[in-house]
Amino acid sequence: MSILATNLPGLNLKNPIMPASGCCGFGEELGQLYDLNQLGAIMIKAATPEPKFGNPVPRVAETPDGMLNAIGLQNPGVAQIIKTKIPYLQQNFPELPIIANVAGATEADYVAVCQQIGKPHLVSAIELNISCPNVAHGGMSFGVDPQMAYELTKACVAASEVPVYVKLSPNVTNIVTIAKAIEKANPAGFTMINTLVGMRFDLTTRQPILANQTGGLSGPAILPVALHMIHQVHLACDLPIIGMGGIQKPEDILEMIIAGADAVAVGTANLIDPFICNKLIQALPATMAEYNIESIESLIQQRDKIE
Amino acid sequence: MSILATNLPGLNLKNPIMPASGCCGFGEELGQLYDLNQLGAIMIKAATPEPKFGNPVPRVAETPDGMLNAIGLQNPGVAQIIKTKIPYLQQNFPELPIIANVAGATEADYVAVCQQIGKPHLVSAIELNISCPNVAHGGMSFGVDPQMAYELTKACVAASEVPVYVKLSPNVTNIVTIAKAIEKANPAGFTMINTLVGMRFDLTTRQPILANQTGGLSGPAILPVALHMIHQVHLACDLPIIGMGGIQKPEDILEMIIAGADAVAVGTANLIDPFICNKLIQALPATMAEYNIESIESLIQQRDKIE
Amino acid sequence: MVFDDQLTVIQQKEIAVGTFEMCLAGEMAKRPIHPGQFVNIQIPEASLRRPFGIAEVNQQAGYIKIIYRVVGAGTEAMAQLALGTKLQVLGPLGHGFPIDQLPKKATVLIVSGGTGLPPLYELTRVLAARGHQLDIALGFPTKNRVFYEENMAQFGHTEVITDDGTYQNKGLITDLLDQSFSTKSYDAVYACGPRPLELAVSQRFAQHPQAYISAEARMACGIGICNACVVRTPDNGYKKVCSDGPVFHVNEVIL
Amino acid sequence: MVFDDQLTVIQQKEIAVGTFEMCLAGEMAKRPIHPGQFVNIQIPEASLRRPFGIAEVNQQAGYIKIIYRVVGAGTEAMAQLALGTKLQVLGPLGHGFPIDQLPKKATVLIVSGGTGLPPLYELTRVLAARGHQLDIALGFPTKNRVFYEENMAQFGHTEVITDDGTYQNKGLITDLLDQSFSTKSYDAVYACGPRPLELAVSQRFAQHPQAYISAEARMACGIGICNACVVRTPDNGYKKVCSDGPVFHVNEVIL
Ligand SMILES: Cc1cc2nc3c(=O)[nH]c(=O)nc-3n(C[C@H](O)[C@H](O)[C@H](O)COP(=O)(O)OP(=O)(O)OC[C@H]3O[C@@H](n4cnc5c(N)ncnc54)[C@H](O)[C@@H]3O)c2cc1C
Ligand SMILES: Cc1cc2nc3c(=O)[nH]c(=O)nc-3n(C[C@H](O)[C@H](O)[C@H](O)COP(=O)(O)OP(=O)(O)OC[C@H]3O[C@@H](n4cnc5c(N)ncnc54)[C@H](O)[C@@H]3O)c2cc1C
Ligand SMILES: Cc1cc2nc3c(=O)[nH]c(=O)nc-3n(C[C@H](O)[C@H](O)[C@H](O)COP(=O)(O)O)c2cc1C
Ligand SMILES: Cc1cc2nc3c(=O)[nH]c(=O)nc-3n(C[C@H](O)[C@H](O)[C@H](O)COP(=O)(O)O)c2cc1C
Ligand code: FES
Ligand code: FES
Repeated sequence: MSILATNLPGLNLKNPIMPASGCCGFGEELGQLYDLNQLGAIMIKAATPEPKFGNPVPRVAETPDGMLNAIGLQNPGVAQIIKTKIPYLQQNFPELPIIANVAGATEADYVAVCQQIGKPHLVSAIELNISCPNVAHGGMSFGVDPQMAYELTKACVAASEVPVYVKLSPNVTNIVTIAKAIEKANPAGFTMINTLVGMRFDLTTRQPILANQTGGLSGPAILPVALHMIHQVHLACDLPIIGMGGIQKPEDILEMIIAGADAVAVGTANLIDPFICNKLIQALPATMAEYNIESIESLIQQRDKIE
Repeated sequence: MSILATNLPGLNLKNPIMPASGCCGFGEELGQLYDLNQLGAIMIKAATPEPKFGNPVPRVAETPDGMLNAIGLQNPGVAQIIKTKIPYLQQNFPELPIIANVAGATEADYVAVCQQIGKPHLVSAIELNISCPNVAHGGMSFGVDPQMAYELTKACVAASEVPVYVKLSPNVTNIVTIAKAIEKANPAGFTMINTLVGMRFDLTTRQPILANQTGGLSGPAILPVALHMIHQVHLACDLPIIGMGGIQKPEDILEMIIAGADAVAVGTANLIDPFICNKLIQALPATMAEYNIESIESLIQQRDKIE
Repeated sequence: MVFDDQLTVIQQKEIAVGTFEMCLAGEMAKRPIHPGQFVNIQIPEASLRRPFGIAEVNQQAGYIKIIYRVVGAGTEAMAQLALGTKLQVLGPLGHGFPIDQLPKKATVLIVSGGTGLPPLYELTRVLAARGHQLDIALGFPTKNRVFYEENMAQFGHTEVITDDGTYQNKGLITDLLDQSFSTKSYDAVYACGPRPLELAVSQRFAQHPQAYISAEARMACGIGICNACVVRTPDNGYKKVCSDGPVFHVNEVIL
Repeated sequence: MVFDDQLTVIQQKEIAVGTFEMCLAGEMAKRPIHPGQFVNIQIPEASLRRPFGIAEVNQQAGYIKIIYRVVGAGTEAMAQLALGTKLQVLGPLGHGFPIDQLPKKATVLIVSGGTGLPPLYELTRVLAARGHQLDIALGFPTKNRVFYEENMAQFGHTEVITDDGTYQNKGLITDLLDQSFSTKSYDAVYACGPRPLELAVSQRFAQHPQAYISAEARMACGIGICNACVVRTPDNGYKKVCSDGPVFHVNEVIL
């Protein structure tokens, strides 16, 4: 057993590290840079029922130790993803577990995508993106209302043949209320956090920098918020968590696992250093040794025993 | 008329810059470093009915481009503040408008403090801190519930003889809902944002770094979140806003005014450079010139005309 | 292939008001680089990288050159970097200017506006070395912003226009094209500059089979994974400036 | 008065495994500095400043010295700083060790543990210059972490103990005090080191009117405005380590 291995429903991962949705496309570009078989898994870009162009540009802005994005779920549509994107990954990186990020404007959208892509021969798991702040309809509106989140999750769990993870929004007064509501719909786990809503203005034009006005804040800036929310949900719910939000160093990964995560995803850091996931996987064992951590699994067990 | 002047209820400020509550004590230390008469105003540390020791240490932790604090409203109590702290400021800095930050565990606490300190011969305005994330009772619990926030504000407005500003918490699903509820209680304006809740863990002990476990995230990291929320409240409500959250450069001040603020407060930056407010006041005119901004008032007027 | 090389700042020079030339030594100089490709540079204190056209590749001396104008916090920080500073530089990125299809001794028009010049300088060097005949139109806002006129002039007939007429001709780059470059017919046209320039060139050469512009866009990754930098295509599709471009045929994208 | 001086790194030297001596040149060296005061240093990349005791003031050569151990991200970054780097240094901060009240030729005991040594070195220099008689007890974890033994020894009778006995005596600092420094009675005791050491010294000299420790606390501002660094006092009040301390009489605060 590898000291890096970690197990979640549907995801027996050789290490806890995966690129986060929207920060690795469909693996085609990163696949040119390093062997994606090395990754714990990959969370591909959001899939919607139809192709989606997304928001007008500018879509990104810089912030202190972070960035705003308002991509708007641009993707070629679930059919195309199934037809070309997933086969590319399966053929080139047969050992790589794929997690499909599912989005939509209505419950029917989500269910339709889950029905099509939520098949064991296609993906290992589904990540329900009910927390995207950058679309006018759907997205985050599902993720901030306990009842809607519960119903959507229930419908998607029923529609999918693979484990369903629900991606939580940090833009809520009480994330535990939402998580507990969702837990009743029997998903496999949570992924968290999606981006915080933020904004920047251009001093010359005196207008928002992003064409969409607002965007999602990601990167190191949000790490302490992510750690807090992961910890809260970990204490309140029994489901495993794939943690994300601001990871850039091996230490961040261990800190997030201590907070309550069972695996982690790396988002923004890929946009700054496309080799980052590979580097983190290489560097993690030495950092674990520094802090007397024998294995990821032992760290998780010891954490759970204390509480 | 100075190009830096800005006017809010009870606050005719010679410039828009003031140190934020909790980041300047009661002015005694900063008053040794520069002439506080130069400041737009000062927001003194929270006042509670009785002296308060606050939380155990460690009370601060570092985060990427930010910090967590869990001071826990340590203060000598309202009576002592009225007896020694305010007289110190009034005697040494007669031109300095004082804004008293008011906190408590119950509505009665808030009202009692407002009755005592909310007098024109003592302070220019009150800032109701219904958004402190670092106390077990009161604080943020008032600021995340529209009805409680409304009632508390109403009681405090009635109890005070000076304008009352309400300090909003960013830890909510919809800040507009809260702001609109509070607006009905006729406060003079809003101050925003208080800190986001966050957490850090020590890899060696595998425990939270802060003795209080969670803390409030402040500093540049939260700037885009502050800008967004200020913009939302500015568009939805008619009250003036004292903006804060992550300011460290003159550009940040102008950006926050463009977003919707009528004056700004500087928090964490004082802890890193105690001369910062003074420096910002000196530097602001040149930065304004760079962006063809004639005066703070014209920037505010032009902003409000566009919308 | 894309590499993330650690390069060393070995030269920093202000070549016009607010415009700097920076030479970066290291492995990148030995990579196969096509004119028009760019690099994405990690700058201390900035959270996102900054994209810059590769202005010159000097394989022998082992450096690449970029030319940048100070316009914001990132470029301001760059201008402060001491010699010897090490920077992470991702590249070479994107597709460059198509040039292999040119006939022998082709006549080529280069149209540059302001800091659109850097990638065109490398292009010009390479085209000249291949024996093509170059006409070069350079636009700048004003006299003290003019740079690289002589560098370009060594490779072909070069004329300059400034918006305010403080140096050589006065007017827009389109005026210069009307004036001095409208009689010849060119085998290819390559342009880079601010959006108005690129729009004008796109309209003027809309029918030209070999007219190319290098587009600009706010980027994050620079390698095609984030979809920050998309432009619309006439068929209602889209292209990513970073990985499908930055060079496009003038009809390929809607600027 | 507190100043925020820009100082230049003019020396960096590893004086024991992971322990560095750094000299910082500039105005601060000419400020009136009392032994036991500290500075709060802004380190590139770190958002909060880092506090360090002033280990030596060299007014003539125009530098102050700090001695620091690499324990985390901030001190790691410090150890990488090149000579010539400019740092914002806030100081002098806090109150130093009370020494003006000492009788002539006082006998003084100095108790140091690990990186508690730096402020005690400056204290020792000043006390010796004033003609006081010093006994010095130095504790370190292990041999390769020992530093400044000779520097201290020039000013008084100095003994070292290591936790593992790899250098000189073996045991805790209290063992060393029992062994070598328990017969004399001292006019004053000054201690700085990890919490266990300071606790032990506080208990041992609880009745001593002139026994002082320099406390450590997580700080933000370093000047008394944020209340990050409080310690409880026996009367249920509190003191701020940064502005009321860092030096306290052993009975003044509850460690
Ligand atoms: C493919 C490509 C090649 C380029 N080549 C050159 C070159 O050779 N020389 C040169 O001077 N400039 C070039 N630019 C523009 C250059 O990238 C920007 O001027 C620079 O990023 C501004 O950074 P800043 O921090 O100073 O500005 P800020 O405004 O502080 O930057 C904030 C953010 O906006 C982005 N941004 C700001 N302006 C631009 C812009 N015009 N284009 C794209 N992103 C922008 C920054 O990258 C950053 O993410 C190129 C841009 C692209 C896309
Ligand atoms: C008044 C005073 C004087 C000091 N003098 C010295 C000295 O002369 N030599 C020396 O080596 N060390 C000294 N220290 C301790 C030194 O400040 C810390 O070792 C240093 O801040 C660690 O920074 P880091 O980024 O490497 O550690 P990190 O753990 O990465 O720092 C994270 C945060 O915790 C704080 N922190 C971590 N450890 C400590 C600590 N032990 N004490 C206070 N804050 C801490 C940091 O300041 C920072 O805010 C002193 C501390 C104080 C309060
Ligand atoms: C450019 C960009 C695009 C993103 N697209 C998606 C997406 O399509 N679906 C999704 O669930 N999350 C998306 N996210 C959110 C990330 O997956 C992640 O939750 C968030 O960025 C926090 O992690 P980080 O700080 O490591 O980036 C996107 C983030 C960025 C920066
Ligand atoms: C150490 C510290 C103490 C604070 N204490 C208070 C307080 O007593 N009352 C209050 O309303 N806000 C308090 N705040 C919040 C600040 O006033 C401010 O709203 C917040 O820090 C965001 O601004 P900044 O990013 O500029 O720091 C405190 C913040 C810090 C960092
Ligand atoms: S910048 Fe990321 S896709 Fe082009
Ligand atoms: S560190 Fe701020 S009060 Fe002591």
